[in-house]
Amino acid sequence: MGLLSLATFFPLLGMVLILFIPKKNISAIKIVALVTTFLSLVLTSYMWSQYDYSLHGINMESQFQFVEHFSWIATYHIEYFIGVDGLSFPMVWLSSLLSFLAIIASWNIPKAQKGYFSLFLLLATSMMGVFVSLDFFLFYVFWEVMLLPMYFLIGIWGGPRREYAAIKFFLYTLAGSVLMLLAMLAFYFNVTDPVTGGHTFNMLHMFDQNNHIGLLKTFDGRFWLYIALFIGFAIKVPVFPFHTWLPDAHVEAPTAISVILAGILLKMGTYGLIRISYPILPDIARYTSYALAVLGVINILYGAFVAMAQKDLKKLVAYSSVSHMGFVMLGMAVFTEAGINGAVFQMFSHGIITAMLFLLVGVIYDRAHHREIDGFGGLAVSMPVYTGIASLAFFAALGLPGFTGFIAEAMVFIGAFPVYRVLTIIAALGIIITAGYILWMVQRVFLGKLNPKYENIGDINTRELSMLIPLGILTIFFGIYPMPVLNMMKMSLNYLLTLIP
Amino acid sequence: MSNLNSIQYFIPELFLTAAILALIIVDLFLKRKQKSIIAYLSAAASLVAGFLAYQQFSLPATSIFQGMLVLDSFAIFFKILAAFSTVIVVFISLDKFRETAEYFILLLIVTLGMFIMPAVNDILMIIIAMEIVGLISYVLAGIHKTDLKSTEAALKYMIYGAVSTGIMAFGFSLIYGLTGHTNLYDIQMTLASGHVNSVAMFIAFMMVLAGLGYKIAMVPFHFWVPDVYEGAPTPVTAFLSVGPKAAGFALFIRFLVTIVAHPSSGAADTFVQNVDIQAPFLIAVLAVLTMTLGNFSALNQKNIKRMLGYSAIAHVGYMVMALVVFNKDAFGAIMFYMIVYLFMNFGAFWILESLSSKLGGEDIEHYKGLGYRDSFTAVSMAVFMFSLTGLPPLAGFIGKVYLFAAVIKQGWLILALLGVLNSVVSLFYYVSVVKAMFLKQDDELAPIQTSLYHKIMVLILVVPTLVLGVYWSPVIEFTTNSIGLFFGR
Amino acid sequence: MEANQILFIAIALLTVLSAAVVAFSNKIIHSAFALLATFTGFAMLYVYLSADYLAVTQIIIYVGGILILIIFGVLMTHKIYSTTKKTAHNSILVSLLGGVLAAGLILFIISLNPWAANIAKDFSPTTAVIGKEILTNYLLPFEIISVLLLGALIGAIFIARQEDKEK
Amino acid sequence: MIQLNSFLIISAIVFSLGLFTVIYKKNAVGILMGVELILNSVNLNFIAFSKYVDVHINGQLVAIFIIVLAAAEAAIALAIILNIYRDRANIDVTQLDEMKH
Amino acid sequence: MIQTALFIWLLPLAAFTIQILFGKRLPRKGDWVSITAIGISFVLAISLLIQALTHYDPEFVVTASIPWIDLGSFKINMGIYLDNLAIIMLMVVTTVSFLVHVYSLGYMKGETYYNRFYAYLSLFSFSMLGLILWDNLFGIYIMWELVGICSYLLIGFYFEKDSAANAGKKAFITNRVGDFGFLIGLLIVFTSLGTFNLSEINLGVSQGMLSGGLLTAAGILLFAGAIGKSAQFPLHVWLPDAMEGPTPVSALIHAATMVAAGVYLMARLSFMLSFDAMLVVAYVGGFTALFSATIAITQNDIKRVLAYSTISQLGYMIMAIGVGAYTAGFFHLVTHAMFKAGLFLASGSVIHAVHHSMDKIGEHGDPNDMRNMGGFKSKMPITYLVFLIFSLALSGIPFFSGFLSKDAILGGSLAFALAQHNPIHFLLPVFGFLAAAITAFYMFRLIIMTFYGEPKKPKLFEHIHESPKTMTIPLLTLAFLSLFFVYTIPSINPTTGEGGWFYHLIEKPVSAVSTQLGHAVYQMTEHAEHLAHVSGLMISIVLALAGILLAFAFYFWKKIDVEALTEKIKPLYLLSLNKYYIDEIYNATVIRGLLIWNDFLSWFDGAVIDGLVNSTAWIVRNFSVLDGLFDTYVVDGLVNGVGSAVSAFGKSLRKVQTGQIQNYVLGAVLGTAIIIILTMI
Repeated sequence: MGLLSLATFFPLLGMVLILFIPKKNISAIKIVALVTTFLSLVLTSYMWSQYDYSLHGINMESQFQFVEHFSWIATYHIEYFIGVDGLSFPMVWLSSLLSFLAIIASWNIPKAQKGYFSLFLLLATSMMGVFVSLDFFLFYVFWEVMLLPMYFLIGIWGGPRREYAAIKFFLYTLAGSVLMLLAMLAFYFNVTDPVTGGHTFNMLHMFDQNNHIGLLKTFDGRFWLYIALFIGFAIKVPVFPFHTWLPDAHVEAPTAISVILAGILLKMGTYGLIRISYPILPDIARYTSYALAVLGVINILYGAFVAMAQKDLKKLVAYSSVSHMGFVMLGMAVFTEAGINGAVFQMFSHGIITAMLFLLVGVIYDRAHHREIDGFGGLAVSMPVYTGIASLAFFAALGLPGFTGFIAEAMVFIGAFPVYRVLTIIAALGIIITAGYILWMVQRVFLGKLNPKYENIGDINTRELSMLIPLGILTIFFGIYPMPVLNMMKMSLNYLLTLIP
Repeated sequence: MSNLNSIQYFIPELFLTAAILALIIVDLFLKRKQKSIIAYLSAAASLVAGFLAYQQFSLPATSIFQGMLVLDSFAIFFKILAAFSTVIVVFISLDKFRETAEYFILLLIVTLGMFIMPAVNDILMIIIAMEIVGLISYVLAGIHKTDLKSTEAALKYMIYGAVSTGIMAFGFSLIYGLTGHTNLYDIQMTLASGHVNSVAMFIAFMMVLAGLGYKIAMVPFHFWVPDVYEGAPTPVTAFLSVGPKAAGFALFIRFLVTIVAHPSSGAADTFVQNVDIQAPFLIAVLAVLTMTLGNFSALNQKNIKRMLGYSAIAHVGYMVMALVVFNKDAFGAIMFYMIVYLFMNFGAFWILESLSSKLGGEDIEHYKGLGYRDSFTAVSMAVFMFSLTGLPPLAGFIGKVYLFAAVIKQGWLILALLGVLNSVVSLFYYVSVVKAMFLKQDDELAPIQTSLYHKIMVLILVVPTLVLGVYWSPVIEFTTNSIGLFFGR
Repeated sequence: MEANQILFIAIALLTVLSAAVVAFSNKIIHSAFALLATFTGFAMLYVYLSADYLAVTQIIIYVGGILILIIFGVLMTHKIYSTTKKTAHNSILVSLLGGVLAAGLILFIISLNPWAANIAKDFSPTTAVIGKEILTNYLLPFEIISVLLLGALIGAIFIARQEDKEK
Repeated sequence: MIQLNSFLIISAIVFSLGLFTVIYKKNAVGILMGVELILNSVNLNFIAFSKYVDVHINGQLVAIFIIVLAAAEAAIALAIILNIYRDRANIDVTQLDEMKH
Repeated sequence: MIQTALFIWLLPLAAFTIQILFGKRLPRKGDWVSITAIGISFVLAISLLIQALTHYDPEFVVTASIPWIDLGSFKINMGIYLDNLAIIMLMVVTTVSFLVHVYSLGYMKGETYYNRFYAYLSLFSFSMLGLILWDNLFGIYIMWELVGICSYLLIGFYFEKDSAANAGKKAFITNRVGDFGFLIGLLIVFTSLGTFNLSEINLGVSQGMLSGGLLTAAGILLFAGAIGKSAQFPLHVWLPDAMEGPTPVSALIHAATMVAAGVYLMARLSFMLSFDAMLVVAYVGGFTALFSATIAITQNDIKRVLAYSTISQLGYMIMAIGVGAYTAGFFHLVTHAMFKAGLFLASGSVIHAVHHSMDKIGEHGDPNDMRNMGGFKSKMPITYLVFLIFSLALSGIPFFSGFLSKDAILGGSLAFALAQHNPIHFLLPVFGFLAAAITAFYMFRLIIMTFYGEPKKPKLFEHIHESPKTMTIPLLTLAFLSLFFVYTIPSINPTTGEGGWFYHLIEKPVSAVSTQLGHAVYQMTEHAEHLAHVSGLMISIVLALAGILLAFAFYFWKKIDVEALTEKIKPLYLLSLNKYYIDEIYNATVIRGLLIWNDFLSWFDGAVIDGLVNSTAWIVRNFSVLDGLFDTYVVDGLVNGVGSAVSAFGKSLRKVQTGQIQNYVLGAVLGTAIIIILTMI
């Protein structure tokens, strides 16, 4: 078993271990969860240190790193084929990091800890799996496996409307992913393996236009398959009309799960589009790019506007995710180096920032037991450290220079402007509105007269700091010097652009 | 092949018949307390029969008993499946029918019917085989003589079955009239020669479909399903939803690929229709109707058994969907799905059966908070539910993948689309059970103690559901081989 | 018109009309007796079809067996005095809808006259042939149906049996 | 010479009447009679075809078996009906609605 | 030199880092860290200036850069661009910043978040210096945003006050509106030229790779950033509110440095402004100068008067850039930085005194309100003295620095107007001169109300004391820097700075805009400048003196009854007092509209979008009912509906129920029949 498999399946191992620990032994359960996710993080970090920046990945197996390639179901040409490149590795690393932090964030889960942690570890494995899979079938399996633990994690440990939120999340994403299933099967039957001549689930073979036959030779076939895939991914992103599961799921989910949802799950949609839709159907990607850009702009503005109207802090953050994912969509719709790198960097950066935001909301919720923005006020007096970190995170979300979000957004703008001028200008309005809702929220929560109810509210504690500070450092570090990540991405993404007509 | 020579190919059935007779005799000597011996013996008998059938797997395909039956691996596959489902049903029923020896004997007779059904090669044999399964099933459905629901189910089943069989028989008589043969191959030859009126053939085909459709619970012949499934004792329902249905599918497939279509050349993957009727499109429409109706009707059910009844219709829809393409992939997919469906469906029914007395009923309501009362069972139930929905990494998903793959391969994308959308709908009701078990915590209810027997049974059913979702190569190879010989005759 | 044909028409009328009585009669016992006429009519039609053995079997099994069974059924499920009582029916028009549709479709097929061949065979006694066939070509159905009968026997007895007191 | 169609028409009519009966009668035994009519019409078809269409007499043999099946079916059906009657003192199928929707 | 510049730039960052992490635990809450850092920067800046003076080369430029983002074809290099402009700007910023740091020692003493204050100051210094030094627009934009956030943090320093929190937010968001334009401008530049580097942009523009309407658009959009940051009309609304921040902050950020960043930016970019863009710049600046001056007349809050005055003066500078009086504009930036910072600090001194006095007598009032003051001259002599010097400088009275620069601008605008063939452009000098007069008037109104006359509240007056040395020394330093000869050395001509070192070091850059018009603007203005100089000089002195006299007439000698006059022109008065209701208009339109729009969208999201999806779910869910209805009404309905036509209607209604086996049979039969019939058709 290679490093990558180890990193991916470590959490699953932890889950199996936990299943054998008696229900009462909560601390042992937690420690197993912590250790396995930590080991996974250590492994991915080690892999980063070993990462070869000169390989571009995307559509050549030799260009991927940490590849493991075995036959799984030989009769159906399903393979256990994993590997990383510049597109996936940042996400892999991010998911291992956030899994670890989320375990810390879930330390005080009130009930059914055994179930919680085992489901969480399953979730962690499936997330990593999605990002490392290079076999479409494997990808799909991981993609769907994610739904089950997510459903329970929201549904059992969530807020008051958890059942509704959980089933909504489940149904939406399932509806999307079954379309993907169809598209996947259609690809399978319309792609030949150049070596064996049979059909294949190997993504890399699908990327090679020479291997396409039948349906994939026709424009209509390609177009509708692209749409099916797109809807599958779009629901996850979530793209504008499909986004309504997100606020509900985020608001009802426990803190750690919101972190994972916003930090990793949303990225899977755009990741899938770039990883799968673009290389398989580059012409259609180009053909529909304007629509994607328009949707991106709608996401940006719509998310921001609706965020401004929210009264619930977590909902505000949730809608801000809608808005921020719009930048990813805009960036990837333009096929310029700056645009697509910006988009993927925004995925990475939003993963860090939004994780911070949800953790912060969680911190305050743990203390005040509500999230009404207007119910707070003047918290800067009673919780100075918390306020400091929160301002950092919120400024990062607002796209302030010095933080990763700024670089990503700027790159998206720079990339998009030459292609879609008017759209970019409209999208840039988003920066004003974002500043508006974030500052307004900051003012209502932290500034002004201290609400006497919260005079003696405790400031942030060490455990909470320990999960926020690494993220804060990351967002500042990569905000000042993004090249370690960008170097990785640019090889792959610039290469990807050459595949798009 | 002459009758005498055929006997060597008929050993499993002969064994079963002998076992039935032996059990009837043994039953006479048993005291009431000892009646459960019959159960074990019947399980053993069907197990042995299944094993004997498996022994025949490598035999070349032959037609036996003067063309009344054929012996090919396709038939053997379904025989094994039938034997296996009987074994499981015996264990599911063990508690409830401990003292009712007749039940197990009847079960074995149905098993015999199910052994014959996939192998038939003559109109008469079709009718007889279906009647064996049918008639005895009526009795099984009504075996709770004092239960109003059970007897009502039996009567409804009986009336519906009798009429359907009657219509089917009439359809067969027309086919006989159209071709002058009762042997399926002869019919095929005549049809393929192309002198048969397609309109008349189509109407006859539809009449036959009434009987076959009733057996597999396809719209619009599904009406009996919810009532009978709800009314019949749970083990019987479980049995009806798997065993006879699988045999029905085998029969349906054989009917389609001999009477409606024939292999285009030798052992080819593709089939040419014998008569110019719009069978694929018709089947597609019926499949969509079947799954949609099944799913949508299941949505608001409060009784899990009835819900599973409706959902069984939906699953038939998925399987019928694959039939539109008339090829190896489709039949392989259906066979694979049958295996998967056997595990997950029996699993769900077993939990339903073994917990109904402890929980006080079979409504979703009763399952509230089960996850906190008996987490092992609840998790297993969740696994079955999700597998039935078709989520990876569970067996149901793989099953569906094959079904959808079969139709997508031939370009029936819209059909597949409707299929997958249906499985999204199905999530809603399957998950409602899960929701009740896990999302509704009720601290007042005490934990449930379940027997070791219960746990082992669950384990036996849940492990394949999980494992087949991750590694299914041997099974798919088995099914593919089974088809290979079917066409290689 | 030959006498043969006239007789045939008479038999056909008997069969159809008695079947109609079975269907439309308000009293279940009338239906039962009309059924007797129908069965007999069928037996006579079989004679016209040179199926002598079948005609006899029809009389013996249907009239002698099944019909008796049905009449038993009628009697056992109705108190004696109420056998003549009118039985309730479903809506006749709707029921007719089903019947007429079926009739229409089948008559449509018949009107197409698509049958394989038209080789009216001469009469020859069939009993020996049937006997031979049953023990050769039809041996398997013959054996299988015996199992079926056995099963039906067990089942019917099990269902119809009065439950033991202790249960 | 009597035509094949004459038999077929009789059979068709009886079949339809049988179907009608099944739907029309509320009495379970009445429904059973309808089923018998259907089976008889099937038999007539088989036998007619066996005379006019088939070189063998396969139709007649099928008919024999169908008669046997009909007998078995009648036996079981009556057993079930009897059982229902015992439970409810009534064999009106329209009143069997313990389960619906 | 690059290294020196880097040190100047990065020292405050180091101070900030130390302060924010450990500030609380350091002795004296770490104020010395920040002061030391900025002090060293200040000294280094002096050394740079000395080097510049010794070189005495107007063309002096050094640059150095390193790659920052490199994506193949998309590259951004970050580096330092050091020329005379930057060196002088560094000097200004470090000077004011250092003095404000020192001043705050006294002013901010005892504040709860003392360390945080210094941390923010350091961060601000860092960002501002970066803005000056960076060699590319992207870097400037980054720092632009950072100074914005510092401004936000410092305005909202007293965050417990709602007004302060509001003001901070308002400042940031208003600035963001300008930044939006800035960003688009940046994008246009980058799209056309593929670079953010200033010299490369210059090269690109002169090669005509960016020209015509797009160039104008780029110029105007970049100017939009300046409009926001330099508080030009219509985005000026944030600056007066920004006075909620501590007074040293107002002096540093909202008078001397950050607000001047817009001017600095325009100066930096003047090479790429097309003629149309310059016209826009000039008019916005000119209008703002007059417009806000008229508001300043009626304000009673001492800091607000200064704030509007700042806006007005910034308008001047912007106008100067617009009319091509580049050097004059930048000159005014420098002089204005000194005396306006001085004015704020001096007013801070007054406020400080009033505040303490109020504390003593236990009164809770607005320490900024001039109506409570009067006669402070005797109590606070130093403050009074410096205040007077600053005011004279601001009013443009000879022998003070303001005169030199303001006069140059007025002359420049006049020259511009003279050079143009369109008489309408005389509006610009008219704006300028009127504003100059009004400036003198309101400044002396302020002085009179504060320092002359009888104390309005004697009790309060009793406790007024001169401020501590940490505050007065910076004031005196700034006062010194407001004297004319500081800028004219080696010449000592009090009427013009043209002979001085400043004019020598700063030369108008050659426009890179290649159109005929672009060059023409410069040349003609240059030519007209001499012509306009003398007349401009005379008019401005006269007007300034007139303004001062009028102020004395109104408020000191009371020759004219202010109240009566006010009554007479009430509408005008109110208009001015309420700042032309601009805030109210924004509130009523933009903000309210936005909030309503948001609420609408939020509702839309919940009700329509979600509803749409949910309603499909509803339909799906109810399809089962539909399915039931199908059973009930279609299947059974066929059964009973037809039947009811014949038999009794009521009876059949009861039959409307499923669970009827015969309906099932019929359903199957009908189903089959329908399929057959449909297929055959």
